[in-house]
Amino acid sequence: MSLDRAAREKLVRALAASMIEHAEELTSLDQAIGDGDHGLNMKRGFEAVLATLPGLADKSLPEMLKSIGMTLVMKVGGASGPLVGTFFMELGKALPEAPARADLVAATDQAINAVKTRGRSEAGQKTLLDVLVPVQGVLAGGGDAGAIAAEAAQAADRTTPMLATRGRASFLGERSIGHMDPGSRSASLLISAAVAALEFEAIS
Amino acid sequence: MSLDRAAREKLVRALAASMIEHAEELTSLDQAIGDGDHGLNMKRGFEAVLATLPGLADKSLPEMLKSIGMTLVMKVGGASGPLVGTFFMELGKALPEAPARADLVAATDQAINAVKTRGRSEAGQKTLLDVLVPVQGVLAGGGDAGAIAAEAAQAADRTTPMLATRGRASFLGERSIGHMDPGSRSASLLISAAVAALEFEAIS
Amino acid sequence: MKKLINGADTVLEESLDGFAAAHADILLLGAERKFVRRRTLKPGKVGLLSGGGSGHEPLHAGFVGRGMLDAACPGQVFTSPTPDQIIEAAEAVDTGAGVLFIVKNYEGDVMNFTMAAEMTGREVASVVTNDDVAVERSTYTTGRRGVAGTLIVEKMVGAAAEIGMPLAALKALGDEINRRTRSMGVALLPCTVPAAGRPNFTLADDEMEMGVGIHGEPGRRRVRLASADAIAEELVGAILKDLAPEPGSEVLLLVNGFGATPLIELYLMVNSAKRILEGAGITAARFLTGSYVTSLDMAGVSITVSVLDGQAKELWDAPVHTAALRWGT
Amino acid sequence: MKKLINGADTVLEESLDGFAAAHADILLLGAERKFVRRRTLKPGKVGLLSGGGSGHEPLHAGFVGRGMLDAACPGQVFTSPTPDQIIEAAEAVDTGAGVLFIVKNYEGDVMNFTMAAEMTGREVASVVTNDDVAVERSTYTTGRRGVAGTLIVEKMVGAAAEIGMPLAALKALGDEINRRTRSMGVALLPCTVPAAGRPNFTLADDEMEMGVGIHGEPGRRRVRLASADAIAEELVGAILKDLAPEPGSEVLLLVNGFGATPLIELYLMVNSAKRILEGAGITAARFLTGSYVTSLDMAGVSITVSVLDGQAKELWDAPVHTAALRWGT
Ligand SMILES: Nc1ncnc2c1ncn2[C@@H]1O[C@H](COP(=O)(O)OP(=O)(O)O)[C@@H](O)[C@H]1O
Ligand SMILES: Nc1ncnc2c1ncn2[C@@H]1O[C@H](COP(=O)(O)OP(=O)(O)O)[C@@H](O)[C@H]1O
Ligand SMILES: [Mg+2]
Ligand SMILES: [Mg+2]
Ligand SMILES: [Mg+2]
Ligand SMILES: [Mg+2]
Repeated sequence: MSLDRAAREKLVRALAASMIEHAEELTSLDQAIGDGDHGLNMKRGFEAVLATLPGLADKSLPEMLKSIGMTLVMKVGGASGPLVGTFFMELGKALPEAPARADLVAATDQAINAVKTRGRSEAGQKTLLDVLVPVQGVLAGGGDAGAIAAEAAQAADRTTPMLATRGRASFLGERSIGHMDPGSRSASLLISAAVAALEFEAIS
Repeated sequence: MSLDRAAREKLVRALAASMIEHAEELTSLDQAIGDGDHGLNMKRGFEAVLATLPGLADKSLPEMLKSIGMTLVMKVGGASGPLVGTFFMELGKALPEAPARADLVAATDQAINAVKTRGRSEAGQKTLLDVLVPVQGVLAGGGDAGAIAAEAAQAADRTTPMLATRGRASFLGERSIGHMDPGSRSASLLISAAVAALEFEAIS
Repeated sequence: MKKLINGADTVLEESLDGFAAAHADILLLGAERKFVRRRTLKPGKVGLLSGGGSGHEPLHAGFVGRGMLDAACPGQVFTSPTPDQIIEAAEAVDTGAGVLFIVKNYEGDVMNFTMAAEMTGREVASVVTNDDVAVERSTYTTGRRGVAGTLIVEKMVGAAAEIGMPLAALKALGDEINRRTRSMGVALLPCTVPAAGRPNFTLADDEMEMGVGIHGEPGRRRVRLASADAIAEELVGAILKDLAPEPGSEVLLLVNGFGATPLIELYLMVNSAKRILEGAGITAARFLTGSYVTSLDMAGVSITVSVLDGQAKELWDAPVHTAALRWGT
Repeated sequence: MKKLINGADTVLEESLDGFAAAHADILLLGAERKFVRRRTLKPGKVGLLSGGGSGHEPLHAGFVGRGMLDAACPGQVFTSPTPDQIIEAAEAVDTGAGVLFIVKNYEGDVMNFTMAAEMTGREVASVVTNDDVAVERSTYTTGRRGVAGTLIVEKMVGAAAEIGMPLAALKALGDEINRRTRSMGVALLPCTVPAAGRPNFTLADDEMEMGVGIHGEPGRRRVRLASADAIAEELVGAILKDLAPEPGSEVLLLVNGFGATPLIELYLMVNSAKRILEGAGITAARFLTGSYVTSLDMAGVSITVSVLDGQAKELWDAPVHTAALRWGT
């Protein structure tokens, strides 16, 4: 897959739009089992990313991803800033300029590991890893765009009955059960936006 | 009029009962154009007066009235404590032990003047003087128990359209119009309770 | 009514007991909780005594201590203290130089302090504060209320008393500071007197009471909720109109919370008020920000502006060591 | 939402500007408002740096000053600050003896401070506070939250830094104070994040959130509103169960309001908590009462108990001169 400048800009705009449009929803999810800022955080971060356009899209894909990651780290704060930021930064570090599918599989694996290290967390704890990990599995298993987006949505849904043991929702104990994890929802939205923008089918 | 011990105790209990029973109503009136404590103040004061029974009723009428006044001054606080307390104290000072009606007229006049001095106020300012003054007029004019009680109630009602220029309600300016003055209502209640308890007709 | 209490009847005594325990190094509670007294008196100093209804904490008991008040008499909630409280407090703090009463202008307070002054044998003078410009047409009425500006009078007069100013001069000073000080407030949410159990007034979600006092009494008028800037414009505007400070004046800016308004909003109001003052050529040279003269759980803010001269600045900066205000040595 | 603001987007910056103007004698605001810094640094002293989401005022910026913090990084409301803020603040206060971060245990805070520590070239150590006993079964999870006890760590470590204690010893001291400190809170009314515009949770007129944190997050459980004594029993009980202080211990009792709870109620809680401690053979030898670690306009209270030894007492009593805490010289 090789993204030209227009495709890179389209990708950035799609990611940002998904967070800005869903900010209210993400905040509502975070009000139920967190502190009610997740939508605001992601929106602020991606607005800051948008503000680095057009220069951002002039960069190569890896450099662009690293830059997005660094902007998120420096603008989001909270738990999601370092985690989502790290994901993008590590993805940028691991991807070649024109990645094949195998490169994408390896790079997402590496980025997820970096998130785990940063968050001292694993899948199964009702965090965004509960979306990232299974979606990466589908990617590694050769799933197409539809399968990836579907898995992202379903994985986010599957966090609803989970007991949180990491993140702010863990403070609630049993009361965290029955609510979707906000970070999983935003991860799922970002993934869907990405595969749609990338016209993933075409490039895999 | 000469009140025996039983009559004196009956009078005290009637006054206290009228304040305790109407505390809620007086507080509501004070919430509208004051600070919402008039019922509590009068109730606290007359509960303290009750607590000085039975000794209180052993005293002569003048001494008993002075004692009630002093208790009110020391227990009520606010504007009503000094004013209602002064009224009772001065009444006690001015009345002989077995007052004739003329004594009562003169003593209430003196007590009202003391209230005016203490409050630096006059009738017409939407305060308890707007009950005390006209009721004293009816008393001076030879009115019977029914006329006194009726005038007390009507005088309190007449404070409703008045503009307050003294007391806490004066801070409201025009907004004080349309609400009955709480101190006028309590004065009217005390007067009605007193004439009923004294079986005023019989003693005038 | 949602309050941390055990019952409406015991709020005041329990709270006073907790207060006295927490600040035992500074003050002590008089018999029957009639007053709060500075632990160590300064012989030969004029005794400074204030008081008023409770529900305005930390006013006044929180200002008892070195450099400020010698005693404070807490009345029932929103009800002035009674003469016996004031008489006993005066007795407790009079070391021979007389006693100055600092009284907020409410008829209840004025009458009870006056009766106490009449009844005690001591040399007494009184300063009556009346800084609230929200009260209009005050000439032929009770006049203006004493509100948050009272704190400034207590602080500055307290500093002067501490360095030995005699009674008559203290009274003159207090009157002068009061004359230079104006306040106005706005309520966003009403307060609830514990014993009443329900709010004194109700406000819709988009309403506020402009020109409110500190007793949950209604204000000048009920208006639409406005921005912090618009509120500051109205409050500072009314204050400046009345105070008419010379352009170029230095002032103390007190942004006071009513009890339920958090510091983040109060400091935001400081920012707005300061800018408006600057626009009028006035410099805020001193600041005090916090919930100092409150109205139970009322939400809202008052702004106080006090014109400073060299002496006032010195008196403000002078050391103070009380439960609620502390600086200097 | 009833707030004194001009718009949700500018609350933080306007409030910080007002804060910096009001306390210009003590502190200054860094470029782009990334941090608040003590005006006069003490060369050779370890730099003490804290920070966290805003909405907890006066924590942390209100504790910047002599004897406490050198800098504080204010994040967005309820959102930890970002690494660049922390890096620049560390740079601004490092006079060569290294920098100690005091971080409340939330993953956001911990990760952002960790990234900053990784990215800055400086000698850095961190104390992570986690005093909230409301969080149960914390072993295999994120653990406990850092709440009002953080103030105590900041005060005592600040005093030790002021007299020259080196970085490693300060970290050990901070960890030790944290270990001796426990808190728990209850909310009577929720708070509203300005940008969210609606409360994080709703409570019926007869309900309260027991075991609430300081971010408007739900607590342990929702229960019927209870008396101050019953609330104090539950809070102090949970604290003592976990802290298990030796009978006869002396403690510091911090009764902390969440932002909308007036002082009259807080002192009443002091009275209740003190009595319960006494019943358990524990003496409250020091008190702090006020709204110091808040949650915007949330109503409620937290109780913190910190076991004192001679050193801790000295460090607590040592002079401090900040916007929100001041005593000594
Ligand atoms: N340790 C962790 N590992 C992985 N994800 C985490 C961790 N902690 C939090 N998260 C994710 O971050 C989300 C919350 O983000 P956000 O609300 O922006 O930050 P904060 O919790 O600091 O307010 C959670 O919903 C969860 O998915
Ligand atoms: N100067 C005054 N002269 C006469 N009556 C007054 C004066 N000021 C107040 N009052 C009366 O006192 C009443 C209020 O009493 P209360 O509520 O107990 O005291 P406060 O106003 O101090 O809260 C008013 O309704 C009015 O009738
Ligand atoms: Mg959050
Ligand atoms: Mg009243
Ligand atoms: Mg009153
Ligand atoms: Mg957050």
